Amino acid sequence: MAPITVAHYLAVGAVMFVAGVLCMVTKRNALGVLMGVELVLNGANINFVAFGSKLLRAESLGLDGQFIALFVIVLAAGEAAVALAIALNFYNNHTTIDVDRADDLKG
Amino acid sequence: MAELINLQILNRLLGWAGVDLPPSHLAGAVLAALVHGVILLGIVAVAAMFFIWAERKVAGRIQDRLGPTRVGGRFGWLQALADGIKLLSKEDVRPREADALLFRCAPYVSFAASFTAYLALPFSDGWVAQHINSAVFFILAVLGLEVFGVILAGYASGSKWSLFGAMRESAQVVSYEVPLGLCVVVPVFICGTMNLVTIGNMQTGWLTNWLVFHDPFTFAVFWVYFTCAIASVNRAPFDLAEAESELVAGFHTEYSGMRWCYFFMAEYGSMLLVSGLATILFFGGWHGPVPVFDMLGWSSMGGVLQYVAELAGAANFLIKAVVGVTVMIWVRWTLPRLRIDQVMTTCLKYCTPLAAVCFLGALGWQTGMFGLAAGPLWSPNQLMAVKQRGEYRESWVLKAEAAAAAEGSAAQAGRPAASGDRDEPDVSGETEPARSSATGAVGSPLSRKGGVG
Amino acid sequence: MASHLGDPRVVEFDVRTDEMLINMGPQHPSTHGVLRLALRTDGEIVSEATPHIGYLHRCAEKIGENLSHRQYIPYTDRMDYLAAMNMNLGWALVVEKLLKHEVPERGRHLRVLMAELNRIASHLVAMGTYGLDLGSFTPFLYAFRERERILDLFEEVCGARLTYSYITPGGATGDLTEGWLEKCEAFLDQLAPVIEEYHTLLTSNAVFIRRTAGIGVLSAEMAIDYGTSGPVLRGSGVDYDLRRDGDPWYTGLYRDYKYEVIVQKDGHYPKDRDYPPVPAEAVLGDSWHRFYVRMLEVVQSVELVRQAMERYRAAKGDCGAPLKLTQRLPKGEAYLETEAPRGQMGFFLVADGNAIPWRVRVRSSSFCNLSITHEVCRGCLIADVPAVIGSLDIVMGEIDR
Amino acid sequence: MMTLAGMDWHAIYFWLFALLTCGFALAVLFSANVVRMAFYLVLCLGASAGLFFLTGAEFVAAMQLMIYVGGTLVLLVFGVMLTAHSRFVSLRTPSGEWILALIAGSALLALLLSAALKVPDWVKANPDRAAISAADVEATTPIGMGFAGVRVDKLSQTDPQLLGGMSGYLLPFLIVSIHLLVVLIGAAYMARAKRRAAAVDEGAV
Repeated sequence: MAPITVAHYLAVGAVMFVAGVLCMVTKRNALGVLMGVELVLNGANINFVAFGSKLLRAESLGLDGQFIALFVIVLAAGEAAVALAIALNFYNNHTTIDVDRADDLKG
Repeated sequence: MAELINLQILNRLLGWAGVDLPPSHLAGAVLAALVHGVILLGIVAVAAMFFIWAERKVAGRIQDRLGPTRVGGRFGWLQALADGIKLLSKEDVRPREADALLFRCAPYVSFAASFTAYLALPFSDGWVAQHINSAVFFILAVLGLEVFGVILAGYASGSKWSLFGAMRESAQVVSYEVPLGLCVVVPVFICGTMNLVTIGNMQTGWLTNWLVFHDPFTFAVFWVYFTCAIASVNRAPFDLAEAESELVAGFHTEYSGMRWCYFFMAEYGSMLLVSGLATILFFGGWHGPVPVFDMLGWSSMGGVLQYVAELAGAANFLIKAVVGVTVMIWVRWTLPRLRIDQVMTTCLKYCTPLAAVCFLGALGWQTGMFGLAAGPLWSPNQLMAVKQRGEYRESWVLKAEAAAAAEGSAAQAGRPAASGDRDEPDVSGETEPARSSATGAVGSPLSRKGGVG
Repeated sequence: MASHLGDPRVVEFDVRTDEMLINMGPQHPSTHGVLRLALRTDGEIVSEATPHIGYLHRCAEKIGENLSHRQYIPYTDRMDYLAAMNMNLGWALVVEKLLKHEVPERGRHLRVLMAELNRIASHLVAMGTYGLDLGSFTPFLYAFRERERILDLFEEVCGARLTYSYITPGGATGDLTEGWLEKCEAFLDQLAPVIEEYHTLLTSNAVFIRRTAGIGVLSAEMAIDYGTSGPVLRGSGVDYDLRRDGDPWYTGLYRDYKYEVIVQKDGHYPKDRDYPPVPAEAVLGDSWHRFYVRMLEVVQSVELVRQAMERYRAAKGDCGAPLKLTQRLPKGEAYLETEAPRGQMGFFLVADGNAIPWRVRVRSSSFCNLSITHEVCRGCLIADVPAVIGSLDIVMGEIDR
Repeated sequence: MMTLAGMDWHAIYFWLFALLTCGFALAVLFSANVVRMAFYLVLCLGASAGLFFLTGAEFVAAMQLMIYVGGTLVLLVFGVMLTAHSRFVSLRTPSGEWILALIAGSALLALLLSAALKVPDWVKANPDRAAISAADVEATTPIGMGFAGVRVDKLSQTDPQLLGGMSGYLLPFLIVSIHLLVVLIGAAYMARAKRRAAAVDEGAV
């Protein structure tokens, strides 16, 4: 088996990222879109952590990778709370969470 | 410290049995891993069975009756096994309204989470399946995943009562993680590590070394921890998710047979887990009230005697954890259930502020009330110095320590960490004081004990 | 104030949730039998609770019109099966009232003895199941432990443990057995300290108080308007007890007994000094007060039983023989309400001159007590619904008849 | 974990967790039922926490499980429950959109993968990985110190110029804390019960 390199992790991150982007694009459920955002953030996180790993690269990013990943996780929590609030308010006003129905401002 | 299953010992045993393996043969490692896994699974399963029996016996005694008396002899030892067989033979019912996949998966999610957390729980000095540097948070994190099984079960059952159970559970567990996390941070920063083996080993010695006696705040925070732990494993009086008098059976209303049993295995597994965590964080872990084996010198002797000492430590640990579980059982059969809003009030208005105050108080105790006193305030604890528990320290601490010892800069070790900002130009040039100030802040007992020198 | 969360008509939440219709019962653990409550909830907050009854309807009243007055006794047993003696007594008294038949003095004290003993048993079950409704299992078994001893006593005099058919029109099916009074005395001596334990476990328990105080508040006016009775009425502060205020035919039973009606006057219950004080959170008429009234009534009944035993010993003669099955009832009608453990239990009897009544109607206490559900449950949480229903202490056998 | 008994355990575990992560990420994408999506997302993020463990970022992994899976996703599922109009709600996406999205997505994936594999430094395995002991990658305490403003992991940096730039993360940490506080207050404001002005005088029963 080939040794695992940073590129392997980046590939996993890329798959997650793309799955997340497609999720955001295709889902009509606001919460589905939100889940897509989480996937994207996590895909990016995998990259950060992989670049920061001493095990994978001799001259790694060091702990900064982990720091950034932690900030992403914490901010994602806040982001989810806010997004959920938006989704719930949207639900209150439209009694649906279909984002395609959010077209009130369309001329 | 030693491993529960030493690879070399295992190979020697295999050699006696006529199987010849080179020391680093894959089969040996796999075998050792298997033995570990089976032992751990056995502990969880046997613990669940034992606690089901104990729950019935204790409840019986509390309620002025006998509890099980017939299955398996005088004390009904095998009652739990009989229950298990009965549950195995029951029909696995699934409501038509249910989401089949999630309904089937949910019990496994719960049980897997509860079981996975045992990976990081040491049972004795070094007897842990996986050394994890941040074991404390790993356990809390994985324990928090158990809620997912409950939520999925509640939602997938297709019953309104189950849904209510799931809603309550999610609200409750998310809230109680906050004070629980605050509570475990107190022993963590007193010890300066999140490694449970190190935290346990630091409390070597008499029972005055247990962290619960470290100062009044740690004593108080233990009770907050215990309350929150009961809430986070969903035991009465916080068993809102299954409140049988309100929600029929809450999230597991629609479950039967083995799937139902998995929820209970998970519940009893997590009970033992949080009690075990409390044991390590507050009650000396595997160190008894009297350090018999340390006096005899067995615990550092190596060979069979050390193994015996560690075995006794494991027994010690399990006894303390079982006492914790027994208290939970006792509480369950004594108190009425709180209402959901009262559960949240308890968390947000009492537990969280209390935990925060205790955190600040313990911090103040360590820093001499934020600099008012000369050093850390008096504590009965004589925690083992950093040097002796070096095996589990990060290597940079050891290096820093060695360097500091060499330069004899112990005088600066007690300097508060906040002032050691790396951006200050006058500090950036000199590395040593900054290092020692860092170690002083991390391993605060180090500085109190007269430090590194 | 319906609850601390206020009325749903007044409170509005930003997060709009769908209204949910939930059936609580008839197979729900804490609806005390086969009651079905249709709850309309907004999240956990109940906006409407409608009781649906009739699952235990057995045509008990119609059956009474096809049986002789004495044959009807076993059917009264099955109305309030937790207080069968009181049911027997109610029916026996109304038949006797129509017949103008007085039981001998000894029989009168025997009836008080049995009725009050059964009241203790019934209130013990109410207490235990209330603990169960609030998630505390242990008091339930304690209560049943004491109740067992009362059932043992009943078994000794009549052979049955639940449906006694003991008190009959004309007297009772038999006199007390040898040594029964001593056993009863021993039981009462043992009960008194145990009640202290119950107060520790429930009445003064902080969690219990938080679950019951201020929940399901029933004002005195509303209690009277809805025709509630018994501990539910007295828990709202209305000083009304049929043993004192009822029909003379019934109050005559208690004419020389000393007791105080358990109701809060000037912020105090009679003899509440010996028991936990009323907590600050409790509002008159809430679940806590209903529970407390019941607990104090147990003590009151213990005293009444002691008095009854004393008078029974002193009284001469027999305790009255049951009327003959074929004893014709005079043409006319009679209505009599008695103070059963759950409130006023009325029997209405119309006779056309035969031994078989022409019309039998029953006025059930639990039925009226249950009717306040939709008023007091509005705006409370789902968890409060069992807490309120439990404090009403309903028996479905009596409601559905 | 790394080289136990000559096996490349890292590779084995990597492939295990990588397959789980990718598989469940795609399951999230292709599932129509929002609760199942949440369930797959939990498994996906849990498996990626496994990947974090493999890279030696234990603290990040624990936090991933604790905050992300245990907190954020529970919140998400809570939102799903609150907004599920009918049970097991699913909103279908038109297949035209699907095709378009898939084409664009595979183009993006190809771009990202080629970028990841092009850099020679990234496809080269660390030659002295065997020499790195577990104690060297354990970083919980340095992370804690880093948040407090002290970069103990960069002490080996001898160049004072560079060392001056190795500031801690105290300021971002504080900003994030305040940010979370604001979010908390906002959430409390959202969920708070409001009284209708008109109905107040009626009073409750």
